[in-house]
Amino acid sequence: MDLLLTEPQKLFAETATRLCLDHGGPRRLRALRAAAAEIDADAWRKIIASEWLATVVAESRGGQGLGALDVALALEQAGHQLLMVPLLESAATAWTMSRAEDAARAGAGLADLLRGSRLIVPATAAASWRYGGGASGVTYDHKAGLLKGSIPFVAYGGSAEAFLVAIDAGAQPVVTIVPRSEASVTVARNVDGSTASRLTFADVHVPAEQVIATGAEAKRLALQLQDFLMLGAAAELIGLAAAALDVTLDYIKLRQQFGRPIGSFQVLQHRAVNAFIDVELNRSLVYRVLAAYDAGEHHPAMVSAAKARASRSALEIVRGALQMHGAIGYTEEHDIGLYYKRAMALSAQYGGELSHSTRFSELTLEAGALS
Amino acid sequence: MDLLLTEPQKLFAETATRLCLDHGGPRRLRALRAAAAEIDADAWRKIIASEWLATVVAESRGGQGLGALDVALALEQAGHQLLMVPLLESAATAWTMSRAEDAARAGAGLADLLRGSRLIVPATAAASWRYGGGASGVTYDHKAGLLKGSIPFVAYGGSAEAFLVAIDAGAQPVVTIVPRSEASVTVARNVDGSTASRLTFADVHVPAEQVIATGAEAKRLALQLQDFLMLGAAAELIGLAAAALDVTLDYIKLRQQFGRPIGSFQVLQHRAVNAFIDVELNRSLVYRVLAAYDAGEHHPAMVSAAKARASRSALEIVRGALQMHGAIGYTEEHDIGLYYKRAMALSAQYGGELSHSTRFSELTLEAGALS
Amino acid sequence: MPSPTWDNTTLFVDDNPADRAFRHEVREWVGENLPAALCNRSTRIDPPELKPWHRKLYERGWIAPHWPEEYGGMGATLTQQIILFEEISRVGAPTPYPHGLNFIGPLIIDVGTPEQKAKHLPPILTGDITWCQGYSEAGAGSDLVRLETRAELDGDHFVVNGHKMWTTNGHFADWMFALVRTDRNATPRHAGISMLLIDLKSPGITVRPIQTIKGDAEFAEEFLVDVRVPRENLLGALNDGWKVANRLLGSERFTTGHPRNAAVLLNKARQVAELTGATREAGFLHRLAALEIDLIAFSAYYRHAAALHGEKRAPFSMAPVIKIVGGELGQRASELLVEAAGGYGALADDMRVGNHVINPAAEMFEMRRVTVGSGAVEIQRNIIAKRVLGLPS
Amino acid sequence: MPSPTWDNTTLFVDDNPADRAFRHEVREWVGENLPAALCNRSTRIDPPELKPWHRKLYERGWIAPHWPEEYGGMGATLTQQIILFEEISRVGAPTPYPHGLNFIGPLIIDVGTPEQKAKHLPPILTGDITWCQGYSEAGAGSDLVRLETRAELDGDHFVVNGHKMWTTNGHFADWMFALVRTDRNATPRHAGISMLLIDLKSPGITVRPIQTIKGDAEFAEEFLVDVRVPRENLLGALNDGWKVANRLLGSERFTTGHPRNAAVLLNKARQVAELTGATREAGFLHRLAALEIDLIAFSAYYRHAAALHGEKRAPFSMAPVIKIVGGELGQRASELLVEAAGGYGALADDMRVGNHVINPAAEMFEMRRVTVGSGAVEIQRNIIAKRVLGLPS
Repeated sequence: MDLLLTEPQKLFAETATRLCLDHGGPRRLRALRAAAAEIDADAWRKIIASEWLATVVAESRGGQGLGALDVALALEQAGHQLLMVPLLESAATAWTMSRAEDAARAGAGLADLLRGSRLIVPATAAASWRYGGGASGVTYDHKAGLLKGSIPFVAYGGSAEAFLVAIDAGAQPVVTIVPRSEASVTVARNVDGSTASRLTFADVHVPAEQVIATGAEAKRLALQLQDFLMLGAAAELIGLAAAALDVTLDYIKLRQQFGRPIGSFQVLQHRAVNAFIDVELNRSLVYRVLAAYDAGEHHPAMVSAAKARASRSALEIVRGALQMHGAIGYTEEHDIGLYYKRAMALSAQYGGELSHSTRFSELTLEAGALS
Repeated sequence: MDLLLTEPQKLFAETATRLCLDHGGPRRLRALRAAAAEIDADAWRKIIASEWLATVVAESRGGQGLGALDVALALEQAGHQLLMVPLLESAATAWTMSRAEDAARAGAGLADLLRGSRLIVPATAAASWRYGGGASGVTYDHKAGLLKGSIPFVAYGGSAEAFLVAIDAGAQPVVTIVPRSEASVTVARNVDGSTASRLTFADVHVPAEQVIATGAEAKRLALQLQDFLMLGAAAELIGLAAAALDVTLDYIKLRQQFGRPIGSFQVLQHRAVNAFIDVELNRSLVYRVLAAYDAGEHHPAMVSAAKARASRSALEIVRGALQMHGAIGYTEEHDIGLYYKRAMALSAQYGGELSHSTRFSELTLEAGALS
Repeated sequence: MPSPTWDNTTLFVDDNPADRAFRHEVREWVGENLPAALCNRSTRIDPPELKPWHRKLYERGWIAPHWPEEYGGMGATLTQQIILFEEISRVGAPTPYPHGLNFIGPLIIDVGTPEQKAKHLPPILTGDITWCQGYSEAGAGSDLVRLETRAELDGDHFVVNGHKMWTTNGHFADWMFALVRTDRNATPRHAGISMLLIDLKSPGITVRPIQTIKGDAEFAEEFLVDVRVPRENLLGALNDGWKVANRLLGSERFTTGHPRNAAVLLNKARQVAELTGATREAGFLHRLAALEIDLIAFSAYYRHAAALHGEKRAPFSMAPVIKIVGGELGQRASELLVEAAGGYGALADDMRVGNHVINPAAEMFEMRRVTVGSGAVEIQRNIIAKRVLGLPS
Repeated sequence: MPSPTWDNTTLFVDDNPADRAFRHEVREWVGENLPAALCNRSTRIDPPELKPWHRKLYERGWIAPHWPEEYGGMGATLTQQIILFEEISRVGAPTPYPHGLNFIGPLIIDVGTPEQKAKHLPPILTGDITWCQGYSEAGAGSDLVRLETRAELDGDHFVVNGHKMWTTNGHFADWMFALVRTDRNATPRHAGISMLLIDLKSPGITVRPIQTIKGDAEFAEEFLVDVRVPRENLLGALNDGWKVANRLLGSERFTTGHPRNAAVLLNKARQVAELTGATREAGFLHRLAALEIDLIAFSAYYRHAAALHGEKRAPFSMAPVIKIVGGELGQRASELLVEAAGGYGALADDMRVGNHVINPAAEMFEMRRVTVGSGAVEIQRNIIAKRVLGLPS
């Protein structure tokens, strides 16, 4: 459905669509997987050159002063084309750094990030967000400047040159840059070829000049950073789900069984309609929440609603797609499996359906006035 | 599916089927509702005369020494024919009284119950079973012989001449007869014409000779009584669901839309198949649990599984039935509404789906050895 | 960082400053003028009881926000129409029935003759005349091709014979707009249908209420035997009734499919659950969260669709999607309400929760109606499958 | 009153005393003889690795419980067959592949010539010969009417040309039993089909493994070009292949559709959830309870069906119901396992939980296979709709 975008947004969305189409797609993903590459370097260079990261940086800090919604337009397309680039993670880092009160602290790192010379990805509890288990097990000792503990499921940890460690829980919140060399990084591979890394900090000393924020500011930034990551992954999932639905619709219109295209069977038709409705609703939801996020008016429960629903629908759609494809869908050769596996990774990343529906309950029940 | 019954059981099931067919059915239910009658007196007289209650009474106490499974064969048929009789409640009372260790205490009351001269229905926490809210708010002071508090949602409370009050919770469990005159009874009407009564006991003195059991025995009997009620309601729901499915199948085979019977549309076919499978599974489940109950080997979690699933399926089936019937199903005149309303009452009675699925979790998690 | 208050009835409201002022004005006026007896009823209110409230809205000038000003409407934007609906329903007040104001009124404005406009529009606004819609028949619910009621020209009158069913408020109505067959040989079959305006006091008409499963009479059936309808009561051209009926722009979907219906039910479920202890059950909490999340998604879609509709850019799929999701969400919410109520959920009568009186079973039956009859959700899904997704027959 | 221990893998077991003794005997023997390396693997084990285990079962006399004793089987009751399956799978050991033992073996026993029996049955028992089933083709999965592989008689040989696909273990197999078209003009179309036993070492056969989504090769495709198959390798009568294939009694459903598959997955989900914290989520608890309750219902149905089958009184609906419920339950359980695992659920490699190593994603992909291909659940539902419920086409 038409998103009622501004003219510059429309233009950006078109550019993003073209770039992702040119650089992404199932064939490209297979090549990356064969090479065990975590990042599509060509696509990423192109994105850096197109200055997409600058969209989320405030104008006062050299950016375009747009918002999370704008970069989500590109994330949706990246999801649609199965693109393997650290766009969400880099944008979230850039957003956070450019919003630190003390501009000087973030300055150099931010500039490096924007020009693609240093990949900095977030390391937060959101990476493995789970109700009750949300605390990532990292603590920061402000006086000593020491970081201790470990953070699992960090994305693009194989290529990152530094991490934006953001701790919102506990008595001493912090947002700080930690160079890769200071952390012990264990990289595991996901089913879709992406990676999940565990960072371990053994009493890592954080020099004051690397600290972006502390105290209440750090807590606020860390929470906003996590909301950004959840929303961005939701946007990517929407593109992915829409693409899987398209592939499936094409297939069931052609594939014959019992002398008819299988897409003429009412049960499959209604399943496809439900998928279509879900994609429509989730698109409206994610972009409405993004608009509220950019306006500084979002309720965090909305973020969990968006991620819970985007995760659930994407998985349902790829499951349905696999089933409708029959045996052919079960082969490595067929592309639908790529969508399936990407959906598994993205739906778990930054919290899955059940975790977010519990978080949603907690946030609305604690805040909720019963009318 | 063939239940692999013994010859006497088959014979009894056939008798029950015939009696319920002769005395029940939608038309009869409408007549009862018009007369605001809670019990079908004709059918009930016939059932008493046929000595169905004696099935569950031990041979040593003058019964037939059969079990809950046997009476469930009749309950299933009662559900099928929408019969309004206190069969489950009377059988549960008879079962409990005949299993008291002290035969003398239950003797006279039991004989009256069996010959139909005095209707005694159970008043237990199971009547409004709800997780956490299970305690019915009644307490028994053993030394003073005083009963205090109230029990909601007692079935057939409008006609009962006495109540079998069974308290399993708290420090002083008790199972005792309380004459109607001793309790304050408020009768409310359910959507299906059945009733739900709230009993209130204002320091009711219970003479020792009315007490059936106390202490550990009372606790055991009270829990078994509640399991009996839950399983019996599940059996009734299975008959009800099967009948609603039959009515719907007949309808969709005939009703035309767009030039075809609506039963030829695949979406409706699959919905009917799912209903059929649910009825099949639930029948196996309920009778297997009943067999275990009669053998004294059942796990209480199984009872909750049976009631949760019977409640859920019955509601799903009547909802589907209403929808498949279209506008005609929404009229008072059409019988499907009777099944719908009966399903609402029976599925809530002795605990609904969500309450029992929580009880199931609690019971299996506390008992469960992870393999 | 404390979270802001969560209110599931105002999700994604995006009034501009003028809208906000209008919302405030409506809220104040409703508070002062709404009869308390009409508030928060769990069962349907029949048209006669609604008349004084209709009249008040008329006198305030808010009865027909979507009609052009020249016909006595407000010429309001869709957002203003939605605001009116929201502020009226916010306090649990009923909105006027749509058959005159939303269905036949706009059709008469659109294709009616000057005489038809002059005669019929004013009493729709005042509420003096109640209309009902005569489309469905015993054999033709979703499937109007099978329409059997026929009208034959005899001089300057049509002679109508047939049997209409499931007409909401038929037994309270003064007039009925009906689809009738005027050419029995036309192909395709719907090309032989015309739209007639029929005075229900005409000789030859027998109206009988139909009792519903809820225990009230919401529908009626009408037997028409040699009913003479003046030729000037033909709306639009002869044999053009199918097209006339399909001219409705669908803005009425925005009130009947409003997410608030489900939101209010979910709030009731939550209150009842506190009372019964269902809030301690994992199943209840999970279903509540799932429904609240579906509600927030639907609310986002709804606002988005309204904004697009306001700019005349709404896609074809919008109307069926709102019908499906709004209808099913309300049903599921009402089913959760019944489940949360436990034994109270099966009671025929009201229950008291805090300051509110509610009747879970009645609410549930009310919601069942949404997906019954013409335009049932299965058919809406068939429409999307074919017309939006391009799936083969 | 403390509850007895809850064990979801032994629900409603109803062994008689002799069965109990047999179960005990099997359990003890399996404990002593099973190679540890075969236990609890989350991915498929290819036939070559399975051979020594097959051989052990053969030597113990338990490889073919359902075959008559005269052919080297046990002539066992269905309960004993189920006990063998349960005790082998209880410790996470693999059961032998069914294509020789359960599919073609019983068919040869049933309709084979003495020569066919003498030649083919012994090496199925010993495990020396691996069989695969050649039914599916690119265009004919669920829909065998569209079978295109053809066999033409040329003297005392059939000449076979065609392309078989989705043959499990095709690239490990020595022989294939295949449905081929021997009369292209027969009506109905399945009347022109025959069953051939084909030596895969015959000239003209090219076998290629098919990589699956799981990353292993479970299936193969076979190209057959002018393959000469001796006439004595025809199983049953010419053009009678459809009937031959349908002679299987369906007792193999009782092992492939066993509720234990889902029970084991649910126990894994519970263990993983303890690790990740999912046990504190209402949604997880609710779904786990719902699945456990469905499992207990299915277990009851399963035991009931087995008892009926043992008495030859099983209804027609039994096989499709077990296929549908067993398949979907396993899938849903594996999806809950993945969800409970959170980030671990997306990992390509194994994870360690307590003493166990599991791989949620691999388990999930394994379960997806159940409802894929011929006999998919939609088709089973169509069969019940038509043949059991009598719904119209």
